[in-house]
Amino acid sequence: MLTDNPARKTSVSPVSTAVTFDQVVKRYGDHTVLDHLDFEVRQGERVTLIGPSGSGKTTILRLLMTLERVTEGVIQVNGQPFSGLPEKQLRRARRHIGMVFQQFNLFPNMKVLDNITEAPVQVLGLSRDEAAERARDLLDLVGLADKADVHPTRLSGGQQQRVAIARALAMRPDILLLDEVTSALDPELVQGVLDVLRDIAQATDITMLCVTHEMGFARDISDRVLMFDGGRVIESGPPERMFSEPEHERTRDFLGAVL
Amino acid sequence: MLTDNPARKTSVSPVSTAVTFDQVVKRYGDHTVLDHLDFEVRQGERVTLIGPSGSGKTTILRLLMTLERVTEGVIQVNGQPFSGLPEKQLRRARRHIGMVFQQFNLFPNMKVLDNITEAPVQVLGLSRDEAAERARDLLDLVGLADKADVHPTRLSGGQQQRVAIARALAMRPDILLLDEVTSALDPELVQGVLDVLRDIAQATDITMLCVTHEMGFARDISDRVLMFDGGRVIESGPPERMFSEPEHERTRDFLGAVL
Amino acid sequence: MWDWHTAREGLPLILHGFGITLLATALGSLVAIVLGLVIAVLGRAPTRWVRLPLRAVVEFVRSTPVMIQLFAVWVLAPGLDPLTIGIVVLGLHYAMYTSEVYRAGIDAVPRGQWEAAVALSLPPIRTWWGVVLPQAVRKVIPALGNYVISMFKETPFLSVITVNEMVHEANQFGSDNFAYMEAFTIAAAIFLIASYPTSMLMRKLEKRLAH
Amino acid sequence: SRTEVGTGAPTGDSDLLAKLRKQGYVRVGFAGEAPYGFKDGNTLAGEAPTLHKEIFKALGVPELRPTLTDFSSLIPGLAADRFDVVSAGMAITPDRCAKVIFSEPEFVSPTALMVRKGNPKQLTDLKSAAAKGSTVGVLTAAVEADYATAAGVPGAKVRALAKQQDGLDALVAGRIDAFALTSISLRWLAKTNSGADVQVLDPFLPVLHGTKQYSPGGAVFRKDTDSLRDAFNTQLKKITADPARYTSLIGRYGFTKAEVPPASLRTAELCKA
Amino acid sequence: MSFLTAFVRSLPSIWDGIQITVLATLLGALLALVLSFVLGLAARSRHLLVRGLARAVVEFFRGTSLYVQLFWLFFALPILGFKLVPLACAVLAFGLNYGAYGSEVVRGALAAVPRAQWEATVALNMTPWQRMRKVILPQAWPQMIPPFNNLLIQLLKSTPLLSLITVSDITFQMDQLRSATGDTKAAYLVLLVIYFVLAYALTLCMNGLEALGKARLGQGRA
Ligand SMILES: Nc1ncnc2c1ncn2[C@@H]1O[C@H](COP(=O)(O)OP(=O)(O)OP(=O)(O)O)[C@@H](O)[C@H]1O
Ligand SMILES: Nc1ncnc2c1ncn2[C@@H]1O[C@H](COP(=O)(O)OP(=O)(O)OP(=O)(O)O)[C@@H](O)[C@H]1O
Ligand SMILES: [Mg+2]
Ligand SMILES: [Mg+2]
Repeated sequence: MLTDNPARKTSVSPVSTAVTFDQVVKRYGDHTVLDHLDFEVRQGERVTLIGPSGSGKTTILRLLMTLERVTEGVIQVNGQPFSGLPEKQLRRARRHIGMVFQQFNLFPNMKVLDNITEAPVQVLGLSRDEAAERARDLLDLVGLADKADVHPTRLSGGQQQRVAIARALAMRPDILLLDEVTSALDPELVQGVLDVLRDIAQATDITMLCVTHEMGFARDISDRVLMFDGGRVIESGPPERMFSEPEHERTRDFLGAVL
Repeated sequence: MLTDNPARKTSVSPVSTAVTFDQVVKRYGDHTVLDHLDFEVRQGERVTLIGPSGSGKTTILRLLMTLERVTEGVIQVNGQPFSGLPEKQLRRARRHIGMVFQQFNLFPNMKVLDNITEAPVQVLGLSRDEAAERARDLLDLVGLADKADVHPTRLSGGQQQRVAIARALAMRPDILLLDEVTSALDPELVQGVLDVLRDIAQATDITMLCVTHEMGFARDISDRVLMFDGGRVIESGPPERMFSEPEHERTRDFLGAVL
Repeated sequence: MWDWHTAREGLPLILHGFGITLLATALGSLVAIVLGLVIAVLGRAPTRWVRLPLRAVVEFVRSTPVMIQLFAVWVLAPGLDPLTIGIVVLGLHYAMYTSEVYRAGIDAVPRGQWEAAVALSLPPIRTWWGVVLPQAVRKVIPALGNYVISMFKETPFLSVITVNEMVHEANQFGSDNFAYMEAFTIAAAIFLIASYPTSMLMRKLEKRLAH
Repeated sequence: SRTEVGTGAPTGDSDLLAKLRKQGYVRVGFAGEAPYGFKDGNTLAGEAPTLHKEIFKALGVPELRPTLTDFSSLIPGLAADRFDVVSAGMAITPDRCAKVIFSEPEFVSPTALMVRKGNPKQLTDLKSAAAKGSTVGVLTAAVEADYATAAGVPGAKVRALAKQQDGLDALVAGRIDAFALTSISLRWLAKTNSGADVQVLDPFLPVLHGTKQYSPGGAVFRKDTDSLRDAFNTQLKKITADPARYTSLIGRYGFTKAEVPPASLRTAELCKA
Repeated sequence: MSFLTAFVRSLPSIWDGIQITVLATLLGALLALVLSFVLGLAARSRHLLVRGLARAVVEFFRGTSLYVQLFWLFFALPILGFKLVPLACAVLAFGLNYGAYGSEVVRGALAAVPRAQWEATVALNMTPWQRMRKVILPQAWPQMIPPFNNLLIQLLKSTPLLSLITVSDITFQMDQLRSATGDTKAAYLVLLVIYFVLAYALTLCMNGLEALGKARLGQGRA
């Protein structure tokens, strides 16, 4: 499971930043979740966020997806400021980002194919046929070519999650956000989803931000691991180093409990 | 994590059976979930049920808890037939069994202490004071002595699950059913719950039937592991043997994916 | 006490009134079902300059008798045909109830669905029309049915504005022939016969949509 | 709540008057319609209650216990033994006679039309309204609907209204062109609405089944209480035979010598279909 | 007569009317509440007979209009030999009619309590009555309140039907005032305000109850 992918790693020469968090603060009421957070993700980089429950990992992804508003500070995406934009420009900016949710959040009122084609047709203005073709390719990629005309409620959790990944990819985002995409799945189904993600990581240059508890997966695909606690990054580095010789005691404790 | 508990294992001399499944069939419509299932659990024994998703593990526990009715066959508890009883006798028979659910199922309309005392007061007829005393002891045992007067919704998942265990134990059951009690929890919280269960296993002679995907835990506390597939037990044995040299190919595949 | 002959005589008249009752209910329901949805959606408007006045209107209209509302419009808008007024006012009044029903349905659409729509950059119209409403409306159809039935039975108020609906006809027939018992029993039976299939249908729907 | 089993069957005993004397009151139903029977502040007022009070006093029943109800509920309420007599100046018609019994006429009341001021449609009576295609308002379950139909007003042009005031409001709002009711009621209505742009036309006698309708009104009794009715009639006659006394009693409600029923007008005749 | 003088003069009757309206509303609502639970629970019974009976009662009283029911209770029942005082008729009719609607609310709210809660009570071996009283009802209760509120307001607004059966409610009293003065606008405006105040007071009470119930479930502000 720990096969590395040297081919991809050497081919990437990250020049520009995809995501910048600049002194970002996020508070709910008087509870500070993110406390002057700083970090960068380069284009094409694969970053995994780890940390104890409640440390704000999901919050980071939700801020990026503009599902929440920052309290202070600035988020930049592809060099453009991203926070505090009016709704219309936000919608344009958001197109670069795709997100896959822990609970899949497929639209139960649409068949699998329509789930995938909906946004390309409505947002990118693709024709139905074009969108369907693209969707079928993606379903092929995630191994569900035969499920195009099924309702999502008829699929297993693992299958639903793979459709959700295809749906996010259909928008051809530059940046893909993944929030514990396997933690709602039965243990046996986890592997299929991780395999799909690994394939995508290998086949494309997409920037990935993953929150996960699957340390094997983190080790496997990520260029860098960020450890969060108390609303800040307390440690970061390539997975090999982080998992073998964590510097902080908190990181050590955390990895001890999870690994 | 794999510290065994030789003390307990030798001290037990199981003589009589706690649970017997005799040719039990369970069908939903024309979908057969359990297919002439046979197995026994001795008093004081700790048995872990493993198997792929949908193989019927939960169904077995639900049949025992009389949340479902058997289609054919007989279940015996402590030598008494248990299936097909009228509600009143069923209630008497059910007293021997406690169950902890994957989703905790605490009562949101009661504080933690009341969650634990309610059934002893209502069902066993204990006085409120007696029940509260017993509940506080149990909260102590699960490490939540300070949460007695809190609403369950204010607790973390791991804390909720520990309250649920205390609630089940407050009824002093002979047999405790545990259905994937850690799979709804954050990875860091899993350990606390497993520790509590291990303590209970060591401190009491209670018969335990666990469904779990935590193979470490299965190995750790169980006397015997049953592997289910296709509605039947396809393999069973002590955890050491099952995990190191499974006989069936299906078991090998399954353990390969999960371990 | 009960005179079959009188009953037979009254039936055609009362049935004629029933036609009007049915028409008023059908069109009134349409108004209530559509307008209720609009109100519920506007109730989620981002600015409170829409939300608060809307809330006040809903609360006021819901809290005051439909009879007075009917009468007020009838007197203030003499150009309008009474049946039209009846349909619009009844529909409007019930839209306040149905908007609450829709609101509950919309609230019940999981947050994750909204967030998925945002993550896919779907425009608001599409989010409502393609994602949220199909799910919300499904859930509330049985509850809406209740209000259709209850509107059906509030059509007697239309007689205040000279619409000769069924109960009015029954009343008229009853007083003309002093056969109140027959007249009202017939009316009751017609109500029952008409609303029972509706409520059966609603149960069926409820079961079908529940899973 | 109180359930009296078995008392529902109307107490048709001839002892009703004796019973009323003994209990000292009689239950009267009224519809709150001025000037026939209505509440003025907290006292029962109007033509019928005033006459009835006088009559029942003479019969040895000092008190009227009023029950206010919808006009259309008066006869059903009487039948259901909710009261002993209806004091609403109810018009005596054959249809009603089939269900209840009436006293001799207490008054006659020719019909009139209320129209908008200036009488823009130049109406005089129901026939003219029919001829001009005017819309006529009547009260629900009142006799004027039949008069209008008989005069040739098509059913679609007859609008049933729940209350007198509804009629006036409908007229002002232009919903109807004329409001048909007894001249007495209309005069009273115009009086209470002194600011409204309406006028009451001269009364006329509508024709129904070929006969002129005086629209006499009287007290109403349950079918099998004839003896009470007869006793009532004896006292009523003493008043109607004395126009001075009649007008002194109810003149302030708009009842003049013209409303005193002619002695020739008998309920028994009026009830013949 | 000016509206204001007449209004002041008839204040006692108006006050009577308000009392009648409030009394009929509260008593009717009380009976409706009891019936809602009886019928709502019966509709979930395991016995076909109980279920069928509850269903029939609900369909009947939901299916016929309140107007007609009142008429029957008041005018037809005495002919059959049962005579109820008018207010009792009103309370009975309101109770039966709105109880039938309310039972659907109860049924729905009970069904909406997660099945898992019911299973937990079985695992703790509670009796059906204990399950219902201690666990299921307290959780279903907050859900029932908004629809109950709708029904309560509808009930309040049905009270004008009382004038049909000789009970003089507030609408009837204001109608008298309207006839006496000919001032429809003023009379109906006052009436609108009275109904709004009454209905809004009910709404505030129900909101309070809902908040209370939710706080007990650990939702909302504790
Ligand atoms: N809408 C909200 N209102 C108030 N507090 C919130 C809200 N959303 C999140 N929080 C709080 O913010 C903190 C961070 O939450 P977040 O979901 O980002 O954590 P996480 O690192 O993703 O944890 P987990 O591993 O459990 O998913 C938590 O303490 C949470 O309680
Ligand atoms: N109420 C029901 N109606 C129909 N089928 C059911 C019902 N409950 C369970 N099943 C089916 O019975 C089979 C066994 O379910 P069960 O929950 O016992 O599996 P499991 O072994 O516990 O799986 P998991 O590991 O996913 O919890 C599944 O195929 C499931 O779809
Ligand atoms: Mg998270
Ligand atoms: Mg299971």
